[in-house]
Amino acid sequence: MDLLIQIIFGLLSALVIGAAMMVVTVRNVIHAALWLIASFFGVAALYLLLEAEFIAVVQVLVYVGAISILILFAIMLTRSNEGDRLLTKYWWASALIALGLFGVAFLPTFTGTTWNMPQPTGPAGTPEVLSGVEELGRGFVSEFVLHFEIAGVLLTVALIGAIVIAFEERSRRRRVLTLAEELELRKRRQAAESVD
Amino acid sequence: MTRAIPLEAVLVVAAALFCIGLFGALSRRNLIGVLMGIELMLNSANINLVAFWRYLEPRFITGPTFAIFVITVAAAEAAVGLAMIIAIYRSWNTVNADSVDSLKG
Amino acid sequence: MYDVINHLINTVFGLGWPSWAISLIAYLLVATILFLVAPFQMLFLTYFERRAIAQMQDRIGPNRVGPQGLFQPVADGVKMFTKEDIVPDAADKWVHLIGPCVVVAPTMFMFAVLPWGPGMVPLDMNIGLLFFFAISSVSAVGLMASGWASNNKFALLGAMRAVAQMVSYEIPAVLSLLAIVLVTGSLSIVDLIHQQAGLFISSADVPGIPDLGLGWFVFTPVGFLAFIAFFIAALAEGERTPFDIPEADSEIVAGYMTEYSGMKFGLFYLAQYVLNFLLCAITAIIFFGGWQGPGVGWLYAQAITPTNPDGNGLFNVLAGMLGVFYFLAKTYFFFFVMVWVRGAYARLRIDQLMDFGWKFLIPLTLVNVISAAIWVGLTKWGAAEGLAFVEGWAPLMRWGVAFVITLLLNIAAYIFLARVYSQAQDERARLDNEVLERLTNVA
Amino acid sequence: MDIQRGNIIVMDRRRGKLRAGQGLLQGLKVVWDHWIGSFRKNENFSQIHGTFTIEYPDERMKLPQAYRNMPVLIYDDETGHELCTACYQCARACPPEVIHITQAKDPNTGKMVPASLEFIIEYDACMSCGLCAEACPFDAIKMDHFFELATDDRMGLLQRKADLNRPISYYTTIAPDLWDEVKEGAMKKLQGSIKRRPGVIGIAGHLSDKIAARRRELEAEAAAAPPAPADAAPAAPAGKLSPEEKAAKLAAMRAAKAGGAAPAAEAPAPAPELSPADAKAAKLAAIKAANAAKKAAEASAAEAPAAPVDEKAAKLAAIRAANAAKAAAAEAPAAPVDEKAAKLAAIRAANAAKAAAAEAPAAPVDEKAAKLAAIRAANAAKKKSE
Repeated sequence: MDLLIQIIFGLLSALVIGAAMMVVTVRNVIHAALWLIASFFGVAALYLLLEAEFIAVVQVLVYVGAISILILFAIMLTRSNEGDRLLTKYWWASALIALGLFGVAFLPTFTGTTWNMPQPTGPAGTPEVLSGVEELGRGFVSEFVLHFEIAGVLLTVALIGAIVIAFEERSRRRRVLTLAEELELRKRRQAAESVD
Repeated sequence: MTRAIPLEAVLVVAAALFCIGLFGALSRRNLIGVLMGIELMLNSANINLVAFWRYLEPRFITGPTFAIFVITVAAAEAAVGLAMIIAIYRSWNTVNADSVDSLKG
Repeated sequence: MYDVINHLINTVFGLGWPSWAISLIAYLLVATILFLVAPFQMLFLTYFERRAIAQMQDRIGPNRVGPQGLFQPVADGVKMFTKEDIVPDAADKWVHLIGPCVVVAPTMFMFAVLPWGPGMVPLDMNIGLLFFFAISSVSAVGLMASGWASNNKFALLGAMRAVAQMVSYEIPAVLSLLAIVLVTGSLSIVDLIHQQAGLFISSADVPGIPDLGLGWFVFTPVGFLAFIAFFIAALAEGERTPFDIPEADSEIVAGYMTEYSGMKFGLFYLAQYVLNFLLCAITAIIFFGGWQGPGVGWLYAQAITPTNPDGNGLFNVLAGMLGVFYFLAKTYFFFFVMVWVRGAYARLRIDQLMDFGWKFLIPLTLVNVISAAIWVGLTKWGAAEGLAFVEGWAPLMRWGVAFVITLLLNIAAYIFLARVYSQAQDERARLDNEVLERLTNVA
Repeated sequence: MDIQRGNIIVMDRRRGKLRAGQGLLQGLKVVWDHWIGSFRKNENFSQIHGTFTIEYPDERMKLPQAYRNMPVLIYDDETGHELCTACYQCARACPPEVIHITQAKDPNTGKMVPASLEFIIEYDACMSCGLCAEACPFDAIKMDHFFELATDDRMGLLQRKADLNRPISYYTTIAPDLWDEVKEGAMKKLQGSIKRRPGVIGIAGHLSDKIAARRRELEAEAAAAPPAPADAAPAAPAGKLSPEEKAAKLAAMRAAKAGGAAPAAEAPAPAPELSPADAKAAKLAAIKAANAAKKAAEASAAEAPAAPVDEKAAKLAAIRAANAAKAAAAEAPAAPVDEKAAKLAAIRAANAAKAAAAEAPAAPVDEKAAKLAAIRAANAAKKKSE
């Protein structure tokens, strides 16, 4: 059974890492967005493997269902010319930084630091008590009620902010006038010019 | 699950994802590419949260709670970020990170 | 399913496979059954729709291919298979191929949590309902990808409209279900159905009620309003008639499906009808008690006799069959309502559609969540949760008070919102004229 | 043909305060009633409810009489003569000019005969406008109701006279009212054109050889039969029947015919050896038989449009017998007043026939002229008697 789980974990991490690499390297932005969605799915599957069902489903709902569509919409609204080079001038510098960071993170984990794993208390067979959705809900309205409210406020602020930034004024946008209105407009302008 | 896969493996995957996200955010020319990089970094943070919760403290729900908070923040950030990108596009007519360099307008 | 196969392999053949292998086989078997059931449902539904809509328009509908036209969907399917699959050369091939797959795959996933009968649920997740709606939002990505990949302005616009519609109508759908989840207290679909036993009053509220399997949520004011909001949102989600902007022939050729032909077009068609079936099924399950019905509970009770607590086979099978019959009857009735609506209503403009969704449906469902909270407070809470005055009442009394209060609240909300919404329409028209006048300074 | 209007469902749009919701339910109710009402057949299309689909190949719609699809030529059932006299009016009137006619010629004299030798309509170009039918002075070309014209080759749509001919009985079935309006004029003109058509020219293609054979048979019998006893007139030249002989022979035929009530299909068995003594009774029977035959001819035309050919020849012979009998009756002494007028006309006709016979002694032609004269006389008599 462990072998099966390891194989699945290997596949999933390969999917996640591979998709992430493609997101960064592929030229066409739309393809990058689709690879991003693939990596989100991989992460959601990883959560399922870590038996955090609720987080996995929320991940699918929020990331794949909403954020990726938002990104696709944004890409389509800002069709820039494809010609620009994929990476900025100093891309190798950022590559160095990233590798360095990975090394820093990678080394201590493998020098054998011991984590205070809780020894399985009950007899071998008993499933550990996992805090599922119910505890989560209860936690939101008891210990974390402040954080919950702040998150709510944050979301509304973000909502309103996004609309204000991206929304043009109504009146400035030139309405498509019907023919009658056009004629009317032209007549008025001539009247105005002839007067002054 | 905890027996089969050591915690370190999951952390390594999360770290790798984070670094790739960082590289993407720093080096991609298209603004939306930068945003995608940021999303990847947030995702890797989430993996860490859930991994630590699953391996170390499965009984307390602090891990998943914060994971959900991170998801909400990421959603809000993506919304505002894209709104800004569209606003920039509408005024400068480009999404090229390099050319958006003046603070005027 | 797991124990059936386990019994088959370990005891009958005595192979002694590990449990994970058996559960793997069990899930594979169930998955294949579902993958067969979905297309057959689609075939039947297309035939059912064409005959029903024809009958409503005083004509007969397909009756030439096979007895009474029963093989017409098969003929359509064969046509879909044999049609040449054209990919526009300027489109990027891969995304063009992935588009339909990403649209169809989630609809198949959604079958995983759908209970067909008592005990017949492929995967009883304790967050079944949330999983159902999370997966359904994924198909929007597929729409967007296929709209973009066909490299055709109309397809792109159609895709944007379709995705905007699906995303914006997911909110009222999820909110209306939130009200029901509040009342039942659990996200799992199977628990949802178990709570709908009883006679017009769910036995969860008043334990003494004789269990005729009619304690549906739709008989409570909260449930009824949620049902109306959910069904309208389902119509929008499944792109049915008042909201079928994406494939409206008059406006944007065939929406995101313009550049598709042959099997890929068939996939879109399959996804649409399977999604419609699932939405009707979910409506039937949540508001009309899925496989609950007079007789199912009774048959189950017969099965569980003191001698064998888990019930002998025959009664279980009978209860199961009756349950599946009820479930399918309700689902097909709702699909008939969808066809009926298609026969009755005209198509909404994209801005009217968005207006209706955001300005009428979402406020309505939010109010419904409040009334659901009141319902839970009155029927389930006691002194511990701070509602001391409710403590002494009998369950029926509490149910009655809750019923009246929520009914008044819902009706008031509906009337207020309907008036505000209709005023908004006139207001909007007046605003347009005013802007126009200012522009042409005619006034 | 009036179309009754069904009851229109009046939707009262209450402009009540709460508009949202009621309108939607009202819409659903309307469709529900309609759906329920649609489960029975909708006979006349002015009703609102009921399924009106007509599953075409099995059920067919009744086409209105004035429905026109492709022009066809008409020929008279009784005489087999086509009404068309090749006057080219239709060819001139046809917008796409798809009608091509060649006029028939009298083989002996080379003169033009009022009949068409070949009549071609290109059905693939014809637009069924009906201008030819309107233009035709002889009502020879009429618009048909036949629309299943699919063929696998183009030439299939080039219709020659053989494909175009339809009997009058067929046309009266598809458009009875239209034919009644034009019948008298058409038949009168037909008689006129028949007179000016020698031999078998102008007879519908498939009938011409039969009628010619029939005529030859008749002459052969008349020649082979022993000269009629006692008051038989001196032996007429070969093939030329004296009126008495003719009368006797034909009377015999009528008697045999009168024996068979309906227009029996078997050929009339000529019994020339009937004794002259009861010639008078035979003559009366002949008149009654002739009328019966004519009425039967019209009736049978209605029922069985394409009557078998020999039965048609029998009718021809019956008519000729009637005319001859009338001529013979002219000599009989006692007759009612209109009878006397008919006899006078018959006598004049007989003299004209004899005069015509005297001028042109040439063999078969004058005998035909005599017959024509006899027919003309009979018509004149009939007109007077009505």
